[in-house]
Amino acid sequence: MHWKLSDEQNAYQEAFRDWLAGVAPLSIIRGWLDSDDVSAFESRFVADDWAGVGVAESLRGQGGGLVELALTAEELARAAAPSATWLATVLAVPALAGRADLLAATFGGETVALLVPADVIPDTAAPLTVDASGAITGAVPRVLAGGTARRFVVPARERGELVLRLVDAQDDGVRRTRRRLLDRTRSIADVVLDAAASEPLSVDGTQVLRDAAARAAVLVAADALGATARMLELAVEYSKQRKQFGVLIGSFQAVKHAAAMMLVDVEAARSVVYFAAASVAGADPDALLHAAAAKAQVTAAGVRDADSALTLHGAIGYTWEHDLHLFYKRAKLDEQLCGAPGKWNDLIADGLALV
Amino acid sequence: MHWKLSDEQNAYQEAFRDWLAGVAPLSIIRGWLDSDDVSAFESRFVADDWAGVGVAESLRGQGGGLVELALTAEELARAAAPSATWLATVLAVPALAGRADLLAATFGGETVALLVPADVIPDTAAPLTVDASGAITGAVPRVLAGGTARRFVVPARERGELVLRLVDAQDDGVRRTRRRLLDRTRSIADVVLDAAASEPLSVDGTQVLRDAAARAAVLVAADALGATARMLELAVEYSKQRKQFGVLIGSFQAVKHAAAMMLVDVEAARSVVYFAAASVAGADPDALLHAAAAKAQVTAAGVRDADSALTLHGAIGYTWEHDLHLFYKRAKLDEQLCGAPGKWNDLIADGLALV
Amino acid sequence: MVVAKPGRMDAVVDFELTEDQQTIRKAVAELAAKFDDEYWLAKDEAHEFPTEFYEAFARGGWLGITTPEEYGGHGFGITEAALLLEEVSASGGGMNAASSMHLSIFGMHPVIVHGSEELKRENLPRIVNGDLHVCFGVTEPGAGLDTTRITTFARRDGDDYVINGRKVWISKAMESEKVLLLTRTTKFEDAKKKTDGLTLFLTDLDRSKVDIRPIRKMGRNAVSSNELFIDDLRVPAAHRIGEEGQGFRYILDGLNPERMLVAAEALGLGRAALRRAVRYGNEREVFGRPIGMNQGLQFPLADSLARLDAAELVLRKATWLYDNGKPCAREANTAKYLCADAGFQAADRALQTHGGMGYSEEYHVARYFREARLLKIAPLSQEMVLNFLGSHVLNLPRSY
Amino acid sequence: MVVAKPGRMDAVVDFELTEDQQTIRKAVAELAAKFDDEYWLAKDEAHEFPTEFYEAFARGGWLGITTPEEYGGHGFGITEAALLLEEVSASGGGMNAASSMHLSIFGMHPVIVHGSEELKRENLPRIVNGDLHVCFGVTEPGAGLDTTRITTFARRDGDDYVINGRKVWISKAMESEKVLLLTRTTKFEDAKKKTDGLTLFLTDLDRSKVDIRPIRKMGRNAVSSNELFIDDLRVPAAHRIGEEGQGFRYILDGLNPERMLVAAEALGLGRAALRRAVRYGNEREVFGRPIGMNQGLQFPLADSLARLDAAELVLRKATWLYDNGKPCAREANTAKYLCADAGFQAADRALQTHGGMGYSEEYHVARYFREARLLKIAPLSQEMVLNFLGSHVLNLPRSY
Repeated sequence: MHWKLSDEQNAYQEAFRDWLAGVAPLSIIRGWLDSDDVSAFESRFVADDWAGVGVAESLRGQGGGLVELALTAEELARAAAPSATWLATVLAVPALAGRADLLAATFGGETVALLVPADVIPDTAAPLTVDASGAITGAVPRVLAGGTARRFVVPARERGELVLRLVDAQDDGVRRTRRRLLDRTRSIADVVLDAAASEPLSVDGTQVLRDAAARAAVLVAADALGATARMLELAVEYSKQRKQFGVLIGSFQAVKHAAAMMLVDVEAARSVVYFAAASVAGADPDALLHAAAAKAQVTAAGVRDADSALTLHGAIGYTWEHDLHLFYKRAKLDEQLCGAPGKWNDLIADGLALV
Repeated sequence: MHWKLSDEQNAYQEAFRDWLAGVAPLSIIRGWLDSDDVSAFESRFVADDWAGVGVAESLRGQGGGLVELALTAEELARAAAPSATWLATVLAVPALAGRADLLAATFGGETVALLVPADVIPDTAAPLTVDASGAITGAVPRVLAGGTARRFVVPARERGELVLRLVDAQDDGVRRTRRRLLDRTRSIADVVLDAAASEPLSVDGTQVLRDAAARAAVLVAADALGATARMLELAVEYSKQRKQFGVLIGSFQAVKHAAAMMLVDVEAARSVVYFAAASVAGADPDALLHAAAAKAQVTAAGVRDADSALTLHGAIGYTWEHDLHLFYKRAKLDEQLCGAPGKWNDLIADGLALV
Repeated sequence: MVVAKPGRMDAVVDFELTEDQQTIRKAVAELAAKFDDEYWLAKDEAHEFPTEFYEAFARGGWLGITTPEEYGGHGFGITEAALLLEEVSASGGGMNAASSMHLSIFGMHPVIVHGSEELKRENLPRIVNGDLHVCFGVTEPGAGLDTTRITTFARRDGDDYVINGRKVWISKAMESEKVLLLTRTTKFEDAKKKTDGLTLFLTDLDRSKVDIRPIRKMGRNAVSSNELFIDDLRVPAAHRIGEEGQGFRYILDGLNPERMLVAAEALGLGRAALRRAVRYGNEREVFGRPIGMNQGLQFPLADSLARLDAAELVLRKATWLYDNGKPCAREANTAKYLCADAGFQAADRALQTHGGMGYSEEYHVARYFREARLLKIAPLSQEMVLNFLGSHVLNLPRSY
Repeated sequence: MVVAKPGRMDAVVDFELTEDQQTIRKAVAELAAKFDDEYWLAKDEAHEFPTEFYEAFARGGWLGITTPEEYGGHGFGITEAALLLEEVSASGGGMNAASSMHLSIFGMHPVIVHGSEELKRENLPRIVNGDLHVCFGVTEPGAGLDTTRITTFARRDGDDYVINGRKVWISKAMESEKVLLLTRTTKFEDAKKKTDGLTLFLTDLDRSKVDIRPIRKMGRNAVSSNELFIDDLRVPAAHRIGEEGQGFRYILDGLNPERMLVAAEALGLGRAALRRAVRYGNEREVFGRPIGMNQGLQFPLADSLARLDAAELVLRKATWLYDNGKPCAREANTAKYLCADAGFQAADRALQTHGGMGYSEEYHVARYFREARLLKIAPLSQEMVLNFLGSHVLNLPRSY
C-alpha cells in the first residue's frame, strides 16, 4: 500500500494552481462570466499547454492519466474556472484514436464533445440513427460545451450496432441553442442534427463510452471536491474574522462542528476520488463501482457542504458580490452533471447483488 | 380545539392568489426581475388595496391580523412575487402608531422600513446613537427594502434608553447602496446615516421591536412554506410527465419517497406557521418560542426540500429558463432572512431551560 | 376584490385544548408519575408485565376512555385517547406502559361499532375495569402489509367455526384471555374482491389450541410480542363480529386511529427522552461547567423540541379531524411519520447527550432509544407511510 | 511550466493490500466464520464471555499480531491489527467478538514501548497465548475526556504503591486477571504541567482490594463493562511502567491507534449489517416479488455501501500513515468519525430493511444496531472528534 501522490503529481498540482492564480483570479473570471464569454480563458489554457496533460501520448497528449486529470478538475473547480470545454474534450478525445489530424486540431483548441445530454451517464444516452449516406438526424438536449464545440462525437446505431461517428459542428445540418445554466462556469446547448453529414470513427464505441462514463464520474467528483475544499477554506476564513456577541463565530461550537463536518467530507472525498481515479486508470475489475461511489458520494456531500458553507456565511453569502455563490452553484451542478447520484446508486445497488 | 382557517380567510387567500395569477404571472415577474425594477408590481399591489390587509384598523389598515399576513406571505412566495417592500412595511408600520399622516402615506405607497440588517433578528440589531439635535449617524448593512424605502424607523439609543426615531430617506444625510441578492424577488441595501435628521416616534421601542421579531419569524416561515409548497407542486407535475426507461419517474420509489417527504414537511410547516401566527396574534405567553420554532424548522425544511425539488427535476432545474430556481433561491434566502435557524435555536434552547 | 378582503377577524384557528382535555392530560400525568423510571427499568429487564401500573389505570377508569358510557366507559374521542397514551408514554413508561393498555383504549372499536349487543355486554365492561386482557390477531408472516393476504382460515362447522393458521407480532398475547382474530372465511383466490371474505372474531385464546411463542426482541420487553400457531381452534358463531366476510371493512375503520395513537406514543417517548437529556445537560458538569452550556449539545436538543412540537400539531389536527368526522388519512399518516421520526431522533440525541452514560441502562435513555426505534417500523414502516402519501395524496403512479 | 508537467506516470497511489495483508484478512475471516450469528446471539443474551472464540484466536496466534516476535508475537503494524479486528467484527461477531480481544491486540503498546524487560517477559507471551486477560483502567467518572483530570491516586509506600480511586467503563474487568492502571502520583493541583504526575501500572486485579461492578447496558453484553472501586490496592514498584509521572505520555501514544481500531470494528459491523440486509432483501418476498427490487430499499443500502467504502479508504490511509511513522491524528479522527457514522447508519438501515423482523433478535440486525450505536459515543463521542478537528486541524478558536 502507498497513500500519497507522487512528487511529480504534487508538483503538477502546484504549478497548475499557480498558473490559475495568475491567469484567472476571481475578479477576472467574474468578468468573463458576466460577459458570457470564456474563450479568453480557454485559448490561454491551450496556449500554455495544459490541454494535453493527463491525455495519453498515443492521443497526442502529454502523458499521465486519470489521476492527473482529476488533479486538473479539482484545481479548476477550486478556482471556479470555466471547464466545460476541457471536460468535454478529455471525455471525447479517446474516440479520435488513430486520427492524428483531428487530435492535433483538438489540442490546437478545436473542442470536441460527446453528443450526449450533460445530465445522463454518458453511456446511457440514446444513440441517434444514421442513414445510408451517413447523414444523422436527431435532437440531443443539454450537450456539455455543445455551443462552442468544433466537432461532435455522436453515438449512433448502425445496423443494430453502436458506433461513434464524427460530425462537424459547422455542418449546415447542425443547429444549436445555448442554454444558460445557474452555474455559468459550465455551459451547455441543445443540439439538433438535421441530416448532418458524418464520418465513421474506427473505435469500439461501446468501450469508449463505457470508459467515458467512468472517467466522467471521477472527474465530476474531483470537481465537487475542489469546489467543496474551497468553500471550506472560505467558511473557515470567514469564521475567523466575523464576530458575534463580541467573539469570533468560529468559536461557537455549532459553527465549529459544521466546519469540521465539512472537513470530514473533504477528507473522505479526497481519498475516494483519487482511489477511484487510480482504480479506473488501472482498469480494476471494480473500477466502475469505485467511480460510481465517488460520483454519488462526493457530489452529494458537495451539495450538503455547500449549504453548510452558505449557512456559516450568513446573509453575506447570498450577495452577488461575495464569491461563495460561484462555488455553491458549481457544487450544485456537479451533483447532476453526468448523472445524478440516484442514477449512479443504481449501479452501486447492482454491486450489492440485490435482485 | 378548532383546526381550520375561517371561511373568510380561505376566501381571502383564494382572492389574493387569483389576483397574483392575473397581475403577476411568472413570465411578467421574470421581466421585472431581469430589469431589476419591481415598482410596477408594488404600485399595483397598493393600488388594488392589498397593502392594508392584516394591519389593524387603528393603523389605518383593513383589519385582520398576523394570520392574514401569513396567508399573504405564503401566497407571495408561491407566486415568486416581489415582497421586500411589503414585508419591510408590515414589520415597521406599528412604529407609526398614532401618526395618521405617516400611516396614510405608507398605505399610499411610501414604504417604511426598519433600519436593521435583514439577516438578524430585528430586536437584536445594535441601535444607533442620536445627538442632542436629533441627528443620527451610523451604518447599517443589508437593510430590507433599504434601497426603495421612503422612510426608515431607526432603533436608537437616547440617554441609555432604546427609542425609535423616524428618518426621511431623502434626507441629505442618508446614503444607500443597493446590494444584489441571488434571490432577486427580495432586495436589500447598505444604508449610511451621516448626521441625518430624525424625529421621535412615540411608541415603546423595545416592545415594537420585540413584536417585529416574532412577526418576522412567522412571516418568513410563511414565505418558506409558500415557496416549498410550490416547489412540491412543480416536482410532482414534472415527475408525472417526465419518463425514464419508458416509465414516468414518479413511479420510481426513490422519487415518490422524496416527494412524499416534501409533502410531510409542507404539512408540518402549515400547522406550525399558522399555529405560531395565531399564538403571536393572541399574545400567548410562549408566542416567541412558537415563532422561533416556526422560523427555525420551516425555513430549514424549505432548504432541504429545495434541494429535493432540484434533484427531482434533474438538470432541467439548473437551467435559467426553468422557473424552479426562482423558488429555490427564495427558500434559501428565507433561511437567513431575519435570523438564521441557529439564532432562533438559541431562543428555543432557552425554552428548554438548559443552563 | 374588497368583498374577499377580511374585515376585523375573530380568533382563527383555535389550538387550545378543551378544559376536559387539559384535565385528562394533567390527571394522567399525575397517575403515571407514580411509576418511575426504576419501575420500568425493572419490568423491562425482567420481561414482566406492568400489572401494578395497568391496575392503577383500570381503577382510575382510564381504560374505558373511548368506550361508550352504557358499557361503563367515558365515550371520549381519539383526541383524548391520544392525550392519554402520549402522557403515559411521556411519563417514562414509554412503549411498555402504552402497550400494556393500548388495545383496551381503542382496540375494541370494531366490537363497539359492529359487534352484537351480547358481545358488547359480555366484554366491554370487563375491558373497562381491566379484568379482561385482549390482544389483536391480525398480522401474518406471509401477508406483509396487505392484510387481505392473510391465510388463517375459519371453516364453518355447524354453529361453530374451526380456525387454523398462524399470526405474528401479536402484542400481549401471553397475557391475554381473548383475541380479536381476523380470519378468512373465503380464500383469497375465491373471493370476488380481495377485501371480501375476511371475518373477525372476538374469542377465547384457548391455550390447548393456540401455541403462543414470545419473540425475543430489542426492546419493549415488559409486554410480550408473540407468534401464534392456531390449530383447530373451535369458535362459536356468536363470537363473530358483525357479518361474515365483512371483517376487513371493520378493521379498516381502525387503521387511522391506530396510526394516530402510535404517533402519540412516539411523541410522548420523545418528550421523555428530551426531559432526561435536559436534566443531564444541566446536572453533568465537566470542569465545573454544565455540559448543557455547549451549543453543540443545545442546538440538537432545541431542534428536537421544535420537531416534537411540529409533529404534535399535526397529530392534534389529525385527531381533531377524525373526531369531527372529517377525512384524516393524510394527516394521520403524516402524524405517524413525523412523530416516529421526531421521537426517535430525540431519543437518539438524548443518548448522545449522555455520552458513555447513555449506553448504560441506568440512565433510561437507552431504553427509550430501543423503544423509539420500534415506532419507525411498527405498525407500519416510515417507507410505507411515504408510499401511501405518494400514491394517495400526491397521486403518483404505482411504484417500481 | 513544462518542467512541472508530468511525463508518462507510474502507478500513483497504490491502494492494494499487500499479500500478507490479504492473507491475514482471508485467514481471519475463515476462522471467525466458524462462530456464527447464533453463537453471538446466545453469548449476548447470556452475558457470557465468548471463551471458545477467544481461545480459537489465541490458538491461531492472532492475539500477538502486533506483539514483537521476541515475545512470541508477529510484530505487524496497526494496518494488520485493523484488518484483523475489522474481519472479526464483520463476521457477525461485532463488538462482542472485537472487545473480547481488543486489548490483547494493541493495548499492551505502552508496555512494549516503555515497560521493563522483566515486565515484558512476564506478561507479553501470556497475552499472546491468550492465557492472560488484561483490562484497561483509565476512564474515571469525574474526568470526562480530559484524562489529566483523573484522581485515582497511587501513594508511594516503600517498594510499593498504595492505590485508591474509582474507574468506570472498564471493559472486560470481570474477566481480567490484570489491569493496565493509570493513576496520579502527583495531584492535579500540585503538578507543574497538567500532563505531569500520572503514572501507569500493569498489575494484578486483586479482588479483595478492587470491587468490580458490571454496568447494565444496551448492548455488547458478552463482554462486561464495569465500575471499579479501588481500596488500598498495594502494587509493587516493579509493576510500574516506565518512569513515575510519565504515564500520560505513554497513554497518549496509544490514542490514535485506539481510534483507528475502533473505526475498523465499526466498519466491520456495518459490513455485517449490510450483508444481512442484502440477504433479507433478496430472500423476503412480498406478493411473489423480493422486496430488494424496491428502489426505496436499494438506494439507502447502496448509499451505505458507498459510505462504508469511503470510510474504509480514510481508515486505510490513517493506518498506513501511522505504520510509516507519519502524523495521522487528522486521519485517525476522521476515520473514527466516518466509520462510526457509516457503520451505525448501515445497521440502522439494515434494521429498517427487515421491517418488523428487524426488531426481533433472531435476525441479528437488532444486535448489530445496539452495538453500532456504542461506537458513536466510545471511546469518544462524534462531537469530541469534531471539536478536535475544528480546533487542531482547522485551528478554530476555543469553543463556547
